[in-house]
Amino acid sequence: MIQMVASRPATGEVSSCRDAYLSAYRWMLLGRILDEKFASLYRAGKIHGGVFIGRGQEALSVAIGQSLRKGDIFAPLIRDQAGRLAFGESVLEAARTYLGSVLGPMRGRDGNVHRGRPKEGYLPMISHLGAMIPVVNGMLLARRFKGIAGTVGATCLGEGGTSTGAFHEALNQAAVEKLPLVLIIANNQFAYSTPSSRQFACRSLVDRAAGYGVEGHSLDGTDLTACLKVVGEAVANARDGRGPQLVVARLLRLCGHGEHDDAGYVDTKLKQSPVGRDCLKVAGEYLVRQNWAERETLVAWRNEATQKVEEAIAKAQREPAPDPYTENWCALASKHLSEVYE
Amino acid sequence: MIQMVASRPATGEVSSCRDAYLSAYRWMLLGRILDEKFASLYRAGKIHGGVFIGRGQEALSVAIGQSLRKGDIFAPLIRDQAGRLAFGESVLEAARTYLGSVLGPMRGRDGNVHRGRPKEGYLPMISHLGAMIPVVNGMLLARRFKGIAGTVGATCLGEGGTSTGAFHEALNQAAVEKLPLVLIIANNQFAYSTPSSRQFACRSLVDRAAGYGVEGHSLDGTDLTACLKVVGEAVANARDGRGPQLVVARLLRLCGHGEHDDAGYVDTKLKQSPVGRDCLKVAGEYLVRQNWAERETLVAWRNEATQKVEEAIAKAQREPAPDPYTENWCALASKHLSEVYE
Amino acid sequence: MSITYLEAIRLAQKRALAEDPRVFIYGQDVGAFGGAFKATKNLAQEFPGRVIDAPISEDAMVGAAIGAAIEGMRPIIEMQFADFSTVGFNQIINQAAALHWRTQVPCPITIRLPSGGTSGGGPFHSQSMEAIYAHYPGLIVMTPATVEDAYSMLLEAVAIDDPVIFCEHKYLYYHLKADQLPTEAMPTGKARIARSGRDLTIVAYSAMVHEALAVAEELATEGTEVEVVDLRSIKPLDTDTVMASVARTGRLLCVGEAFPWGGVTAEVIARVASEGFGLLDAPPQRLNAKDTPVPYHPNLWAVHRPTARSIVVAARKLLRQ
Amino acid sequence: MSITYLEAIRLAQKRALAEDPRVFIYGQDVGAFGGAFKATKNLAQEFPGRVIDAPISEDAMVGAAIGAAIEGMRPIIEMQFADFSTVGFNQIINQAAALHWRTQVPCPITIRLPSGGTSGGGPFHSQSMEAIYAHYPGLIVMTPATVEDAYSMLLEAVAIDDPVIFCEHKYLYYHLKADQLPTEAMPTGKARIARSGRDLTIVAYSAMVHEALAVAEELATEGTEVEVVDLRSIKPLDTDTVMASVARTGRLLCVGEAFPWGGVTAEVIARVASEGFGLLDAPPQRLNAKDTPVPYHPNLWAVHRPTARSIVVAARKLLRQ
Ligand SMILES: Cc1ncc(C[n+]2csc(CCOP(=O)(O)OP(=O)(O)O)c2C)c(N)n1
Ligand SMILES: Cc1ncc(C[n+]2csc(CCOP(=O)(O)OP(=O)(O)O)c2C)c(N)n1
Ligand SMILES: [Mg+2]
Ligand SMILES: [Mg+2]
Repeated sequence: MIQMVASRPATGEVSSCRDAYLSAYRWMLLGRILDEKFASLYRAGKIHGGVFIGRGQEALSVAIGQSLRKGDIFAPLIRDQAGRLAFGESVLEAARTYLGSVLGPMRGRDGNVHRGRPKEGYLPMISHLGAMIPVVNGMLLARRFKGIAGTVGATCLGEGGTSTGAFHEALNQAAVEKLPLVLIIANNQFAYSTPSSRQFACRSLVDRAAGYGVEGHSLDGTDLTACLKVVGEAVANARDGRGPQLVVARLLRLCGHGEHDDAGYVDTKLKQSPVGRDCLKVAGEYLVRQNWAERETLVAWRNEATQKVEEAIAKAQREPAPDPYTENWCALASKHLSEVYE
Repeated sequence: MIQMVASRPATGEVSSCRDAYLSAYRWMLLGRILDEKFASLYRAGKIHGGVFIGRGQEALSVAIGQSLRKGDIFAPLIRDQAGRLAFGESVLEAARTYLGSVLGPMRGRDGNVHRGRPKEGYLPMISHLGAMIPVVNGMLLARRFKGIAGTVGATCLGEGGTSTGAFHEALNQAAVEKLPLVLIIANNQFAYSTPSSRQFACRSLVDRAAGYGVEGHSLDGTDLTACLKVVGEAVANARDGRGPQLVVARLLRLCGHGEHDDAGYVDTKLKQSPVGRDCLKVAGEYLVRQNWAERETLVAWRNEATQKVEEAIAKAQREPAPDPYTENWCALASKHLSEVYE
Repeated sequence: MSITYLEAIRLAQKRALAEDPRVFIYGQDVGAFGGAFKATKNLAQEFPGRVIDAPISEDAMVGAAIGAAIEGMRPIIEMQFADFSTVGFNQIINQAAALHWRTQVPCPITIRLPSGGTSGGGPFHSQSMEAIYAHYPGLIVMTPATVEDAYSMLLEAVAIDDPVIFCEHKYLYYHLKADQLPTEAMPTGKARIARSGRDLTIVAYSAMVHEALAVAEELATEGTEVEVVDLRSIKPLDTDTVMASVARTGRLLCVGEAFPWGGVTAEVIARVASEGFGLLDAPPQRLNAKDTPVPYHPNLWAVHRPTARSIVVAARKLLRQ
Repeated sequence: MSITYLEAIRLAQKRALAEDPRVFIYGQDVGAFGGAFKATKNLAQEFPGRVIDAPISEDAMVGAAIGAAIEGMRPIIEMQFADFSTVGFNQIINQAAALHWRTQVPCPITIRLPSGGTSGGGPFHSQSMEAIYAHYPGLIVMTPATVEDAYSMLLEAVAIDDPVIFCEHKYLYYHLKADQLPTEAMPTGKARIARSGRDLTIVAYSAMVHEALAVAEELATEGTEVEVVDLRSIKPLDTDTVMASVARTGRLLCVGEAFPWGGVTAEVIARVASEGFGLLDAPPQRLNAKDTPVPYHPNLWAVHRPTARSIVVAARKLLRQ
């Protein structure tokens, strides 16, 4: 993956910037279209449980996935479809989990955004906000024990999640251990219906960095260029041994909390303000303005992505659901220690 | 109680300063002697469970107790004997709890530092660090509901306790609700045996204030003048509606974690550095230097305090221990809902 | 008029707010939004300043409720899901539950736990935590199974001077309807005979009461009369009513939706076995969820928890013994 | 040579560190200081970098252990007291316990809980939390009662591919001594007949085993032979050994130090009542701590928890039935 480390300008910088941007845009687009598909399946009653999408947060999310390398660790959250794809998740894997295919990584035992492959550094979130951060810390600690250097762990949280004790304990833990943790906060102005003013009282969450003794970064999350640059820098810093990096992005959730929520509580003024810009549109326009892509190309990419999504969904839908009678109903890895209840 | 608000100089300032200082010194002295008595009873095997004392932290602790008024809330921690006394706890009450007298406020059900009278705004700590802070918040919230203005809630924590999720959630909660909370951190360099370097990575814990959007204060906890001034200001700010105040004091625990611990892990250099000064000695010398008291007076006060302590201990020792057979063994306030197990 | 279980919870809170100025509600999104399940819909508007959005800080939420209770308030805490109460666990079991015993100051807080499984809920939005809380001294644990109980027990929870864990079942929120609100209620701690019978006692609570009733219905067509006991509260647990029922039927099947190790069903059977051994004509049996996290997929979920289908099998087996 | 229960725990950790490079220890004050109880004394010096002081962050401690386990390590977490594990509760039951079931990736972490009451310990340094953890799918819960088991079961805990809650009893730390370390051990999940008898089975675990043995001793002088079953682990719980014992004696008394609602004693009785009803000549009985927080004062504490004195009363009563 291409990294954009501002402090290390290279001769090929412009083209590498362009390449990174183009690649990021296409992941964003794919993420958006996949999310939209899940939302429409939800409305059609074809999804079990809720659907949570990342509309408006794709630029930030993709910047994370794209700044990470193979061997790095990624613990995404509910709005990270784009970042998951950029990190290496296939559309089919996402589709399988949302549609409850037994061939998905969670085999129907867990679903929707709760998916991952821990052994590949891709963690499946539990619901409790903040709870993934110390797990990433532990993986990074393990690598230190094993003498593996140069890998980074990135994880995401909403501004609401910063109010959890878990967030605090884990960020402090990473700081004390000087772990290569990149913690990305998407301040999308709301936690479900709760506005940021009821969530914290500091000017910006980036003001927390000093209190942990970690580097802080803040950025406009609607601007892909800024996302790639700042997240890329944070990842590079962590990789360079500069300890945990706290990245705080300003943006707006351009959807409901979940697809069941019409987000009627979001003020129109806020939607029309700069924070309410759609990062995908902004990025597309930038591409055209920079002459990095034609409008028609964008349309072609969209069609391509749509087709990819439709194929994966169709495939996952044909796949078998889990069968409770062949399910082993055993929570333990040590099967012989499992108890049988009749 | 006298408050020392630097920003509001008064004509009687010097004498009020002196009065405050003298009063504070005597509480410190009483706290120190009481603590020493508990320690010696512990060594003699006369105490059930552990003994935790505040040696070296009396100046900070007393400043809290003395800055509070009747009607305020105080949730002290293990090293706050001096502050408890200044807030209004009697020596007898402390003695009764440590000696397991059934006449103490906890009646033998809980003991040592776990004592208080919640209805009088004096909270009995549970052991879990950080857990008292949101309780103070809730009391302050209740007062807002009831239209009671002008009261303040103060609570204490060690630097180790700042690593708990409870600390974070509660300080953030207070900030969001703009509660008149004064949170005093005694950074005494160690949490049990763990040095601060393994506890946090920021330069000073006061750097956390900005991250919560609260006012921060830092001070030399070995200097009673600074303690009275800074804690007094923080309390006054909170009372004035300026929201939560975070106070961070530098000092050294001049004892073991508990009386079972010889604190062999504390570096001699640290003990000899300014942070290792004994606040009681410093204050006594200041008193003499200022001509606010004669050396003989200090000795007389000490003797007076010793006598007071001995009397209370003797009395508490003569009092009955709890009787398990008259104990009602009912955890509920609603006795009729209590279950009987045979 | 038709009132759902969820609406009953909303109306009970509304009445509590209206009648008692000491009551307030604190929880994530409970304010203008009306809560994730709309259990506080319109209440913030009707009672300005008394229905308060909390940050995502369950520990601090419960801690603040305790403090407010010390000062004489009667807070209701809404957990967004029961599962998130793990984060407030310490305050609940160590601060709230122990307060009265330690200090003689009561701690009248109500913690609402939207509990139990729903289709597609998955491991972290489906848990039944009643047994965890019942284990700790100092807590009352309510598990209403009907619209009427949801209403009257929540009012009672707010009135009680102790911390009450109010386990409301999400599966019942919309499914269950009643024609009107109750005007009187059974006292806390009394179980209810949900259906009389003389052949077999099924003890259940919360959503499982309805599965048990369906089983009774089915077995009635075969001439077997099942008595269904709805525990209503699991702490205190009404051993007398259970024993009286077992005295009539001689057979006990206890059903719970929680995990199988320990829990309500073990407690009920232990009580009956030790205090009413002679009443039993056959070994007492129990049925719980499987010993795995609650699965996401409906196919798995339907088999993970007890349902009329699996209960009837257990009942038939027990009737043959 | 005389080895205490505490020293056995230290030596097991020492051996685990020596034999398996994947093992490390993480907890408050476990490093140079050697832990609040000295269970890790000298280990930081002997295994540099592998015995690490943690900040006062139980949630993050457990979370980090889980992450390290995912990467193939075998962390041992020391809670300073079992009571503080409430703060790590969410990570334990929702992250560690569910990991393997959700992802098929094992989570081999060991969480040491210095458990149970000691004189003067009070409500927050005395708790027995085994039942809370045993309720959750995906955890193994060990409760060693002897020096030998403290040693061999801790080694086993580290070797097991699942999260193990290791409830070591503080009261046994210094009281209990053995001449040497065991060279072989019973497998996890097997209960032990701590003393044979034919008149009454007392099922116990952890510190209560020794109270039960004292009772057996006392009753033996009167010609009554008590069989004492030491459960060793409460999840898995060795129902077979318990049932076989009850088959011999016909009488069951189950003793635990935890709170009375639910818990190990209820689970044991529920199992025996439902699977071994016909073996019982008298109603199975149980004895637990009282239903209040654990009291500080020794006078209260001595009555709050079961002791040989109260167990013998219950045993006599049961023998008369
Ligand atoms: C500890 C915890 N409490 C409550 C919840 C329920 N919950 C799920 S998402 C959410 C809002 C999250 O807001 P934020 O962190 O800002 O992320 P966003 O949804 O805006 O991306 C809440 C309260 C939870 N998941 N975890
Ligand atoms: C949540 C929690 N974890 C662990 C402990 C055990 N413990 C008691 S005091 C202490 C050290 C406290 O250090 P600090 O907060 O700096 O206060 P100090 O003792 O230095 O005054 C620890 C770890 C506890 N009380 N609470
Ligand atoms: Mg948000
Ligand atoms: Mg300290």
